[in-house]
Amino acid sequence: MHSKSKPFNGSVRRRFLQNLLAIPAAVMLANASLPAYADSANSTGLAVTDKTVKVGILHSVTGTMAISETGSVQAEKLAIEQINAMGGVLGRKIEFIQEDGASDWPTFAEKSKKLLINDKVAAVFGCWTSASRKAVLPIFEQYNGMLYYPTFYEGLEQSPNVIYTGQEATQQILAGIDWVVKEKGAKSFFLLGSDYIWPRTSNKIARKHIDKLGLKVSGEEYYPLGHTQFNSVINKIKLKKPDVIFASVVGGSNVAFYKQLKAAGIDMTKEKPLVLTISVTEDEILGIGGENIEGAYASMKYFQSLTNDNNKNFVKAFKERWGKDIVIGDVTQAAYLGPWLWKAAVEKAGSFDIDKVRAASPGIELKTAPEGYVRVHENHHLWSKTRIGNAQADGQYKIVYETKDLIEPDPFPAGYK
Amino acid sequence: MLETNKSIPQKEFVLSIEGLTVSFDGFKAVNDLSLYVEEQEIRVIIGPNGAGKTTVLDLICGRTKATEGSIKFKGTELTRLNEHQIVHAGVGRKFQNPSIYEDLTVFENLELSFPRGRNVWGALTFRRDTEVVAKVKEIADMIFLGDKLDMNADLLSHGQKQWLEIGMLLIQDPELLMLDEPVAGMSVSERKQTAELLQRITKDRSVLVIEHDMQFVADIADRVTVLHQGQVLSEGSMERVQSDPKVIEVYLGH
Amino acid sequence: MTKIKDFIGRYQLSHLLILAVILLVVMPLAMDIFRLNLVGKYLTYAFVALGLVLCWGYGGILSLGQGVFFGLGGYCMAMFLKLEASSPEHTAIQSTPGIPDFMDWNQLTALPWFWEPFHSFGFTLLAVVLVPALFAFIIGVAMFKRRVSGVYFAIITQAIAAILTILIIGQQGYTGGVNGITDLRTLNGWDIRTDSAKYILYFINAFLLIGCLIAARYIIKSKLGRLLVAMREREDRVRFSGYDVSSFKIFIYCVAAVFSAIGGAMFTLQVGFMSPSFVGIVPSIEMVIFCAVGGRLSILGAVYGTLLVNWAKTSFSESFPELWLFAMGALFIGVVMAFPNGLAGLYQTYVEPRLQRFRKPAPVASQSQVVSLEAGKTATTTNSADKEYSHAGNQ
Amino acid sequence: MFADYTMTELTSIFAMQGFAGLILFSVFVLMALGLAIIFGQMGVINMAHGEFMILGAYVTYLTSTLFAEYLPSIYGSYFFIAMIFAFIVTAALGALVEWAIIRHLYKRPLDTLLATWGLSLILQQLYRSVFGAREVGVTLPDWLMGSYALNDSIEIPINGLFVMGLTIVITVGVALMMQKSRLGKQTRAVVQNRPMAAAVGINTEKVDRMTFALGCGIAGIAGSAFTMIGSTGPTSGQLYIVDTFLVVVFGGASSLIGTVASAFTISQAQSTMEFFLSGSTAKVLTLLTVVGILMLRPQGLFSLKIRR
Repeated sequence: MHSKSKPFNGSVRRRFLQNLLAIPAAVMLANASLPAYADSANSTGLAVTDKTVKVGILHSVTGTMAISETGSVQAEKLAIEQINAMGGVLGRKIEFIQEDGASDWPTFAEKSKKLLINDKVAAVFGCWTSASRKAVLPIFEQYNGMLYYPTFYEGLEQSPNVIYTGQEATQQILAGIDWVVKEKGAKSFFLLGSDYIWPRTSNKIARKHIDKLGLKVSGEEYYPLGHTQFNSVINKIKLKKPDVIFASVVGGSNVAFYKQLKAAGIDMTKEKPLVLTISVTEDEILGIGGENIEGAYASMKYFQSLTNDNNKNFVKAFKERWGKDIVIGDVTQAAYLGPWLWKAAVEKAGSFDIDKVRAASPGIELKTAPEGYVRVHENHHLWSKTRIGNAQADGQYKIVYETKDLIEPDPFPAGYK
Repeated sequence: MLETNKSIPQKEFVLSIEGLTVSFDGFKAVNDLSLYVEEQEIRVIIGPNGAGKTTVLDLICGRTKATEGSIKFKGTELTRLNEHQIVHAGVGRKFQNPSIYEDLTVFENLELSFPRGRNVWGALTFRRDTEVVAKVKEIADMIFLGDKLDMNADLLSHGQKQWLEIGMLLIQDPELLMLDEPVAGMSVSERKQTAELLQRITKDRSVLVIEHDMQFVADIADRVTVLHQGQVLSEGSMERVQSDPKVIEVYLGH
Repeated sequence: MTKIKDFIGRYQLSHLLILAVILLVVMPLAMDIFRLNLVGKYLTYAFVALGLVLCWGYGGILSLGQGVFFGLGGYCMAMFLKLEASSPEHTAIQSTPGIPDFMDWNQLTALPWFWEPFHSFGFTLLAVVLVPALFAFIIGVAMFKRRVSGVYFAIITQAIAAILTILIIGQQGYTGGVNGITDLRTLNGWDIRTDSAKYILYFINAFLLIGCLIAARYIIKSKLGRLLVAMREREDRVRFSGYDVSSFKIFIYCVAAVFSAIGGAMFTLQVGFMSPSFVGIVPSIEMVIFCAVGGRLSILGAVYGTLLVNWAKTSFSESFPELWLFAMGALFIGVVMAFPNGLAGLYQTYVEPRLQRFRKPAPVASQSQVVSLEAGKTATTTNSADKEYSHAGNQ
Repeated sequence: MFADYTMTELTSIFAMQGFAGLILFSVFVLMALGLAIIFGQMGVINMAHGEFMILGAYVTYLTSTLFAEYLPSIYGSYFFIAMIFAFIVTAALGALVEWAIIRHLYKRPLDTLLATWGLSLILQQLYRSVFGAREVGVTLPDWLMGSYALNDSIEIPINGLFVMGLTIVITVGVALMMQKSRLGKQTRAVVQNRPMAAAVGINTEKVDRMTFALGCGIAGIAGSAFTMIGSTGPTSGQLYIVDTFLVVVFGGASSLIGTVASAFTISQAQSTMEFFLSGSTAKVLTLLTVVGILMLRPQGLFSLKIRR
């Protein structure tokens, strides 16, 4: 059924028809013909043979989210290829089955069910938006799957069936705000975001922290997803004269916002006001244009310009695999961690069994992570450093600050429990 | 004009239009028009193109809302009612171009016009009982379509479509029947049949007709009203109107 | 029984029976629970497509906002299930136990008033039907009494869908925001996530769909159905035959809304969550496409069309994940251009004449009626097209 | 809420806010103009309008890359050439689409909606296959991205001025064309009475094709201009479609003046409300108002009251 992993030959059309006709039958056959292994490496009937292990990749390659999720797919494929080149996991080569979530949450749920029930994959690397994760979460919990979720997100969640390889909101936000307060003397903040759960939760965390520091929030605004006209809010910002614009605008709105901000005469390099974003990675700058966001600061755990050896190798491999002009953002790197963290957990457990992998996960370290070093916390999030990058005209961030220690993930910060 | 009004016997008017005006973006299509129709009268409205004939019918049946003036039908003010309420009050209207349901059969066309089950619930629970069938057959015979009940209406000839539409009005038994050019596009024999039909069906109702065919007008009209530029130019019997110098001027000058 | 036979002529009954057998016997036997659950999900869209056959195919009212009603029905059901899943024991770790988790995240400390009634299952079932019906009624009265129609109505419903989406996403403390209402588990203590529950829900769904089909059939066969056809042709004539045209449009629009809402509620039950992505414009247009593929004048076509498109979508996206949009786009264009009457039209043109030869001649009365109705169908499209065209020219 | 600010500050804010409203107005007019021609004159509901706009944006992107590579010396002026290219390419695609799809559907306007929706899916995937799923960054000449400081506190974005100027030029151009040119007269003739137009020797098929192509071409120019203020990605076109249709319908479909007036009303309402309320609320209220007014005046702001 998954002929796409093989190259097409001349009879694509016939093959396709056969595929279509074969679906119901193949489903039943697939169930029946699964290898009935019951050794210790696979005691629960996952799609593991002596030579291979199947995993799923579940992202949107069509629809509005394809813009963001493409990088994650590329990173996960690269990691899988590298692991296979090193001999695979427990001696098995990884085969991946890619499904398209089509930027539609029910489709994510449907495809995750397919991956878990029909394909019996040993792990799934996927999802990007919180909504897609929320849609698949009950399915992963019900059918006991393992999801490696790459995006920085709002927290307020901790599932035994998910490893969160991106940062939760407090990791990302608190360090960033502390830094602008300490280094730039910021006293007032304007919070601006797209209208959905991540910016709203992030801004709540930010507001609480700003209040705690005794500083002022001079405005908080949300615009619908996909909004393209920001002149009014830019005028409001000009009126309120905040020291910092704390921006969590996402998607196509990002491009509109920064272009219009620049056109309105706000030169971000003058830092009056200073723009601190938690949503613009190098991927987004590609669409915005480096010259339009030059001078803004971003607070996240990874930038492509990191100079450690791990990252140099990673960037080199990534460009060799996907083209020299490609850029790598925070989420792409986090997605790259997924297969590696899974491999480490499987090898520690000595088994592909989900329960054993889960039990083995906390404490797993990755010393080869491009971002430096990460460790899995008891709560399934990663200990990681947070960095502040200053956007350059060439579309890269110059790293101006890095937290000294790894920051502990705290998905349920006080007041949100 | 005064003279005409005086000549009207003191009978009760079925329809009395007073001071009726409608303007489309400043253009007064009907201007301060007054018109009275008696019971069982066949009144024909004639006039050159653009005189406002069709607009008057539109105003009576509620298709166009009047800017000013009143239209009273048996004491009911029509300008405040919706189209279907006007129909319920007893006014029927035939359009210039035959307006029938071409997808449906002749039977169904007539059945849909049968005045029962006119609200949502009624339409859902409507049954084709013997009363309906009998009435449909009766009307169909009257409009010369008794043998075409199962034919799809789009297969009828132009004249037959005109009859069908008249039949759809008759089945509702309106007290005022308004016909916009009922014989347009008909053959000579069809015209004759139509004239007979009209004579027959007007026994117990009033009829308001717009027509261009003067011979036909002469055949059927009790009285004739001539409209010009949205106003009544002349009114009276056919002979009288034909000899009115104002009318002659308008028609010749046109 | 005889009564049902009256309005479903024997001829149509056989088609409905075939569909019932496919849904209730063939599908459950041929598929594992995963695929069957998938079919169940698709069938919930068929409710919407069926509603569209009535209001678009017959009533001539193209709504590009049917997702609104699907969503409203789904949300009503989801609210009940979410409250059940948010019992104080399950939500003990929250700062306010007993309210849904997303409310807690948004620092709500009490259940909003409009959530309270959804503790009752009876109220929920009523709300699933009545809330969308009321909403449709309000839109219908506002639009049809003012004689908004055609393209204008389509665009306005689109705007309404956009408004509701923004509202739901923006009021996340009350609605769950963009994530929707997720993680639904039990219905009156019955775990809806188990395989057996999915089987039962599938059958409930299929029975409800067949029920809606019968209801739709009844409406079409009644005088109201003929009036709808007549209205599409000659709205003025219907009006001047003494009918309040707007009340019929409002009625059929409400029926379509209720069908959609039932589909939405069944979706929530079978899939386990509801999200604002259904309320938006894209799914609403997709559902119009399902209806068009099936044949906009065929209620059974709506079901087959929905199944076909979704099955194609799933297959395409599994076989060629990055190319399925090409195929879908081509399908839409192809159906509209080459088969404006959809699958039903194809069936009537090519399959039926052949079947007819093997069929015993049916009783004369019912057959003539069928024939005339079908002739009517084809005529309907061409004639109404002419009329719409002249309309467009006048605008 | 204004107590904290001085009069000068307030004055300049209101000036800038007024200007923001004007920019939004220009954006709406540019979006809607092409659609107003296609929908208003031909009755075709082109759901792929947004995708035509994005095609214009992609053409601009390609042109900028070409100039950066081969003609860096005159890079500053590439934008004008890009707009011309954008017009030509989208108009050509428009003519092709008209020939392949639209002309078969003139008698079924609601069906054009479905077919063009299919077309929009195909175009989106085409962009994704050719340009990749990520957004592309269109580099703009420096002179377009600055702002002009009127005084200390009032700054006017130059790209805003540019969009406004472009809007005026195109609107006037289209109006003149519809009133004076042969194509314009023929288009109006065909709209009013197709058989008669054909009878007097107008090639109605050609007129249809040219009109559709013109509408698409204007969408292309709009898309090209929008690279200054918005994103260019495979699905960016969908961001515009609801607003665009509302502007056209609200204006009363057939009249260009109506389109301009409705763009003005909606943009001013939205930008004023955005300033006093939050962005999402403003959007909801604007849409609600438009829907409400459309209920009262189903034929839009500008439509003649005529005998039906």
